[in-house]
Amino acid sequence: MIELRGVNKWYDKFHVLKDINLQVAKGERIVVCGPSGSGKSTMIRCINRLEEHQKGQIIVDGTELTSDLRQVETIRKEVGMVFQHFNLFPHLTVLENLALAPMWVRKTPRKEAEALGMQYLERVKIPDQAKKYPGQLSGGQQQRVAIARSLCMNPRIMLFDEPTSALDPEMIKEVLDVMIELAESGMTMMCVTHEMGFAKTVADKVIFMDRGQIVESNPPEEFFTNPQNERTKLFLSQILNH
Amino acid sequence: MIELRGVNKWYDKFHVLKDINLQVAKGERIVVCGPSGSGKSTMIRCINRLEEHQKGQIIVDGTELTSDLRQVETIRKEVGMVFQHFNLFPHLTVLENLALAPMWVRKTPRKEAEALGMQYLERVKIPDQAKKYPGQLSGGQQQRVAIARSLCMNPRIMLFDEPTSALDPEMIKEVLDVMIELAESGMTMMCVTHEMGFAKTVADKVIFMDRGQIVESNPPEEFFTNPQNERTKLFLSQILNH
Amino acid sequence: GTTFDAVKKKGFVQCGVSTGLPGFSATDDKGAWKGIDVDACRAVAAALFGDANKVKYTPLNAKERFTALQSGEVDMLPRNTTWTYTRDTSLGLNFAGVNYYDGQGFMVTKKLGVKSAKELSGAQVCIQAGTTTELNLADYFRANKMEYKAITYDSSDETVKAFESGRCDMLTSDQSQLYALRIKLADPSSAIVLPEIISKEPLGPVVRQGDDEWFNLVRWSLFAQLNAEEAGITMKNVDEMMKSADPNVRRILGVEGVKGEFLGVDDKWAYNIIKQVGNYGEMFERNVGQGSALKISRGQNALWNKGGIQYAPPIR
Amino acid sequence: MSHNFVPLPDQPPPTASVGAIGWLRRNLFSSIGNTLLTLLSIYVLAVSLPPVINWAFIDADWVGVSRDACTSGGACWVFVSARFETFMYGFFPAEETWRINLIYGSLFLCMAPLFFDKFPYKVQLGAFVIFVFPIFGFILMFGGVFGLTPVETSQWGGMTLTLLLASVGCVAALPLGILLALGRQATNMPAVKSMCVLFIEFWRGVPLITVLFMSSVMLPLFLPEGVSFDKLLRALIGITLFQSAYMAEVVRGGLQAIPKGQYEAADALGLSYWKKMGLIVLPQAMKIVIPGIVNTFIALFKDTTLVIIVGLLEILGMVQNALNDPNWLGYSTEGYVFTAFMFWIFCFSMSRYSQALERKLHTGHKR
Amino acid sequence: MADETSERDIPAKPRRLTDPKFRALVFQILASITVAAFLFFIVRNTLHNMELRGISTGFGFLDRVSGFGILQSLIEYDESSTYGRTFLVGLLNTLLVSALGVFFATLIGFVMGVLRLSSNWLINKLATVYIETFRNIPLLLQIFFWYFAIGFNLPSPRQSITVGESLFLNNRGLYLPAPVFEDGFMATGLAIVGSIIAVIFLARWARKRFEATGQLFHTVYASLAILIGVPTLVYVATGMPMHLDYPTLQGFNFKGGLTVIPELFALTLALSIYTGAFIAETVRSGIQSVSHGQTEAASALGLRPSWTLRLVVIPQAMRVIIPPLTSQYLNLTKNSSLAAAIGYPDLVAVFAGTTLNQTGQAVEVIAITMSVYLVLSLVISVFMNWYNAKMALRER
Ligand SMILES: Nc1ncnc2c1ncn2[C@@H]1O[C@H](COP(=O)(O)OP(=O)(O)OP(=O)(O)O)[C@@H](O)[C@H]1O
Ligand SMILES: Nc1ncnc2c1ncn2[C@@H]1O[C@H](COP(=O)(O)OP(=O)(O)OP(=O)(O)O)[C@@H](O)[C@H]1O
Ligand SMILES: [Mg+2]
Ligand SMILES: [Mg+2]
Repeated sequence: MIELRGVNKWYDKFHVLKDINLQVAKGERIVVCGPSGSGKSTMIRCINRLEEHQKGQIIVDGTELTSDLRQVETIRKEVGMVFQHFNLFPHLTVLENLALAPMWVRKTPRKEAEALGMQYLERVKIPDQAKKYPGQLSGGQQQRVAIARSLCMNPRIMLFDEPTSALDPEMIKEVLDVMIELAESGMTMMCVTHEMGFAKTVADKVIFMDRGQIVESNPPEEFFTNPQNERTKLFLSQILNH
Repeated sequence: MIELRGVNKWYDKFHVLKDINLQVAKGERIVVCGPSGSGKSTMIRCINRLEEHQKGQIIVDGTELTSDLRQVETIRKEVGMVFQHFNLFPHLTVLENLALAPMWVRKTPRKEAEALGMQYLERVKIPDQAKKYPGQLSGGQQQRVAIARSLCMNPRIMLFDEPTSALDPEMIKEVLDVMIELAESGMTMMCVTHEMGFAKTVADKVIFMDRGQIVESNPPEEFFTNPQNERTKLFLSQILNH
Repeated sequence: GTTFDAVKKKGFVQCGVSTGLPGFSATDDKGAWKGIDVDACRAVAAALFGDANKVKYTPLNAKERFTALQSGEVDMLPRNTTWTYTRDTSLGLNFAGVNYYDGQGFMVTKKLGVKSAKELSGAQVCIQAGTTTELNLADYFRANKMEYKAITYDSSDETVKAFESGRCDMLTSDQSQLYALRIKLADPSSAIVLPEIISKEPLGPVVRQGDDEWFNLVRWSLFAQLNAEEAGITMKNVDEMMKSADPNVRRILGVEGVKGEFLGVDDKWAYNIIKQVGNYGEMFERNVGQGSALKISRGQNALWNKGGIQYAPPIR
Repeated sequence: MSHNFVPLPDQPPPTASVGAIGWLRRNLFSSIGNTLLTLLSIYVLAVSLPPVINWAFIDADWVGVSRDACTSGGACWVFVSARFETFMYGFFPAEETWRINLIYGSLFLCMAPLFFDKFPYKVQLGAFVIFVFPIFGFILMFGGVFGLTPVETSQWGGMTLTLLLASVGCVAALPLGILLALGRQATNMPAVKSMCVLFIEFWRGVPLITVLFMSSVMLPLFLPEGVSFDKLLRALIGITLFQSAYMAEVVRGGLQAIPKGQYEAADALGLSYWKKMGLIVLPQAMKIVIPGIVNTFIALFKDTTLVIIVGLLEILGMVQNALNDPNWLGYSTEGYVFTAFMFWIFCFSMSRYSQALERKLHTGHKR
Repeated sequence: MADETSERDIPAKPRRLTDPKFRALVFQILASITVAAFLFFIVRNTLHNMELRGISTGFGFLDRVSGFGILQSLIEYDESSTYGRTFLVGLLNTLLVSALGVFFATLIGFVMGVLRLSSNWLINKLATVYIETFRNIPLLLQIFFWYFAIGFNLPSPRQSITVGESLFLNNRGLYLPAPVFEDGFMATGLAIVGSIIAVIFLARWARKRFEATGQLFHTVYASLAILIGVPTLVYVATGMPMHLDYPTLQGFNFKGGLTVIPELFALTLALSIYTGAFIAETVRSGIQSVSHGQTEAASALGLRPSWTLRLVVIPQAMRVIIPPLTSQYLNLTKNSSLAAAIGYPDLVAVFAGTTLNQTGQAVEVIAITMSVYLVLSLVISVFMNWYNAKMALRER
């Protein structure tokens, strides 16, 4: 589904991604972790071209990402993304947030789009909040709406960029539950997170990044119990003791 | 060093401090706690006359606080204060922040003032940040600079108003360490805080305030293990369970 | 020509007038424009459309007037504009005639106690911007080796008000205007107009160069009024005069002889002017003469055969 | 052994610090310097206010129809009341002024709900007022259809014209300003960006009177021969271009206030540039910039007085025109005071409105 | 994966029309062409129209003799000067009134802005009334008001208000003695320059000394002493080589001396009061933007209120104040073009007014006038950007 081949990216002169190679098969669930500034967000944002890479190839669902607008469009329809800070549209109600993309991108009639929205709202367990504005919801609810909003476009791949790191501890669980349910339904997922419990439960592969490189990439059992790399060990010791 | 005799203060018609009586001896370390709005900040701010009291006497280091400007000046030279929100001067570098008061109030030559500043920066363990602007530091670092800034005036008394409550948990420790070190050096201190660990470690006396009154005032062992008052017990149970 | 056709097509004359100069062009309290300059435009409209009311007015201050005419913003500019060499030649304009012979004069307060402009050395003078007055004033004082300071305002309102407040010793302008401006004073009798006339100021309607057809129409609309006065045709008697046996009268009124088509208008063009606007004398008296608040005497503006210099070529 | 905490009863504060005396002490006589300042201001007020009040109210004449009614030596407000119609409606035919009143009335009815927080259709109504209402107003003003007598633009004037110039200028400048702001933000198109910057800086750099002068007398020079349009329209074009530059800067401020995450979320959902702007960014930005728009509107409203220079008679022009009336010579002070008062009322209330909006948008931003 | 090879064959080059870069390029070219065509269209029309109407073009008129007088000129000017010189006179007059306006508006604005925050209720309210009144009334009205208020309330020249027979105030303006320099005045001139330099050095020295020893030195008094004392001494020593030319009443008016014309006075007054009201608001919000905590921290350190203001509040407030302040200056400069309404001979009045009218060359004259204002605004905004870049707070 997703393939990165020798991807390189620079911010100005700063080399953020160095020769990234990665393959994600359909239905695979990848968790990406690593210290702050290691390029996790950048990598995941390259996949739906919120950032442009400068060297190498990124192929998503058979389409290579170039600056061709139509390809970018196709891919963005296929790939949903959830951000750290939810980024819900504050001037629209929850339901309008959900129905917006189906209506304007997929040209679904409003009625249908809203029905779809309700369906996903039920899936994230907050159908009763449909008429409220995002500002009136708690962080956890907002993030669940954000997930539902991505799902409304019926994506084949979901990307998550630290979906729980802006949340209070009590709310983290409700979001993770939704994500676990999603993972179990067979969605292809790539998730930047430091929630190691989540990684252990659902991930097929855990990737550890540092200084723009993939340092280690292993199934979770192996990753947690027997890290291959010194850097990984150090990181895990910090994170698990925290 | 500090003596409050029947101090009363009103905001308009609101009676904030009611007949406060308190004596702090040289080298004593007092921790003040109590529910929000109980008048802790107000009391401590009256001591260096950031607020005016309307009845009673406050005598600091032998000088009574009246509206005589010169007395206020004398006292402010003797009393350092650290605020919840650091209140560093954002347009000056860290070193300039430190050197400002010695230069202007104590007429220390710039060279000496800066040397003094460096000395205190070392004491709070961030000498390498001297040339940076406050905006470029983390919260914990900023609070340590704020403490160093007060110390530069060589005060005989230090007041702290919730110095750690605007900080992330990791940073609280670094600030408390500095304060503990300071307490151990024999400084007279009055500190509004809810860090009970700190109170247990360094306080000579813990004062509990409610509704503008001092409800209880005892050494920490007694205060924590055997509170005299129902109100104190209630408060402690809330705070320690947290 | 282009202007003539354009005016005919749009059905009205766009007339550039002064922003408010009693007797020449000013609005009454209904907002209707009145004055000699206004009537010049009405006469052209009467000749061209047979309806003197087919005029639209653009109030212009002195600064804007030529630009407005040049740019085509207005079709004709009867705005008490002095006919000078430069204006006629370098601005791309043509003067169609003289509807008022004027000369620049001075107005001073009675209190000052002067009798002649020659006593005015060192005076401060209020003046309106963008007029020949500004240049004449400079010439006059230079020629008489006198000093002065000119304070130049955008509009006549401010000029008068400054004069009234004592900002300047005197106000200079065309004499006709002095009378018009004087009645704007809170106490008109506190000021006198000095006898000196320091310049020739032939005022007349101006058009753009390059359209002789339009130029002719404007020029002959004025001449028709003058000829009518000479022949004794008035607003009142014009209908009777249609039956007059006098060949001159008959020619003027288009009953016989010359045809309106030479001007590109109806044969009754002059009749329409006289009927709706009146002859020159009537127009004069109504707007600035005895029938008005200004009470200016005909003077030079009398017909040539009555001691004045208003002289129009014959219609034949 | 433990006892219960019984809070002391609240006591009244010392008398000197509350009540009238406390207030005076705190607010007027808190220090020697303050006392001096207070006394000085009281003196200045005592000297300057009474004559003004005498002139404007006590000795003033209010009723009458002609200058004969003005005998008391104070202000002659009769002049204003006698000329009130022209000040408000210009030379609009008296029997047609109901049309202007109808516009004012219906506009008021349309705007009123916008001031209520609860009203649900604010956006739609706002759009109606901005896009549809002008057509209705234009038809009423201009006439010529539906059996309405046509009224030439040269007959428009007074307060009506002032309001018309300011509001049309503002409404027409809005879309242009948005485009310019978007253009100025378009970093990927340097040529477009620099053209927008040039355009904006040009109009912001020149005085409005030169713009008006250009639009009123020079515009025909720029157009093909024979093409010409209404003088009022030309002034409006000048004002609109001028205003759009200011509007663009206001809108740009709003665009910059939208967090980057909003753009990214829209991108990630696959919205195209125009959909992203139209559905996500602009609706949020416009809400933020309303106070800014009101402020530029106030500035424009005051600047409309400059159209006298090109011979359009808005309210100040109408007053000056009335001052030429031989029947009312010498009442210029009253005229100017009245004009100043009208402008003040409008500008002051609008600026208060925009401040209130600003506060509402920035709640929780206080120290 | 089976289809790996085929995937690799996908051409990396995007299709042109859907490549945003290509699109942007095309769009930019189109836009540029449209704008260029529009400009060409206008220029062609204008040239054609001007030729058709026999209007002369070019800037030759700048060398022709103007033939009219100007009320106030900072440089030599009379009726036989050229239009080019008229332009200069107008420009200088514009700059003069703008500079004066900027100075006084700043003064009024800062004072009023501070008073607006005063704890004295009455002062506070008076400042508010000032701000809210003058901000909300059109400037043109205010110019008229001041001009005629002065004109109608001051006495005529013969009844001038006088101070010591050398200073006269009347409805023609303020007349002051003008200094006339004689040969030996050079030395005094040098002394003035010298003492200014000395004061600058003194200030530097005082600063250095303060930093070295912590001793404050009262530069203000010392500077005043030097600035006044030294030139006076030199002046007396060289035998007072200057006399004053006193204005005297001759005929209707005063002659000689220096004159401040009422137009300049009224315009400066109106501009500074109007702009001052806006500046006061800017200053107020600037000061308020400095959080209360800052002043408290400074007091707690023992800094006196005056030092707190100088060392802590003002430096921070200025960052917020300067950008809107510069745009107020720009507005003031542009607004000075309303001068024509009351007869002050600024650029718009004498050049875009009288000159335009006498020569009829509207396009050239307006183009020159607009360029002048554009250059002024450019200078101001360059300064503003430089200042903003310099003052940006460093944060992480
Ligand atoms: N727009 C940008 N311009 C320049 N540098 C950037 C930009 N965005 C990110 N960077 C830099 O690129 C590096 C990688 O950033 P990235 O956001 O991918 O890290 P991350 O692994 O997601 O970190 P975190 O856990 O803090 O989110 C960082 O050093 C960051 O400073
Ligand atoms: N400037 C003021 N004007 C009016 N009331 C005030 C003012 N400052 C504080 N108060 C009131 O005085 C009471 C005591 O305030 P104070 O800040 O001393 O409480 P505190 O014990 O420090 O509480 P916290 O733990 O929340 O800081 C509160 O009820 C507060 O609302
Ligand atoms: Mg990240
Ligand atoms: Mg507190």
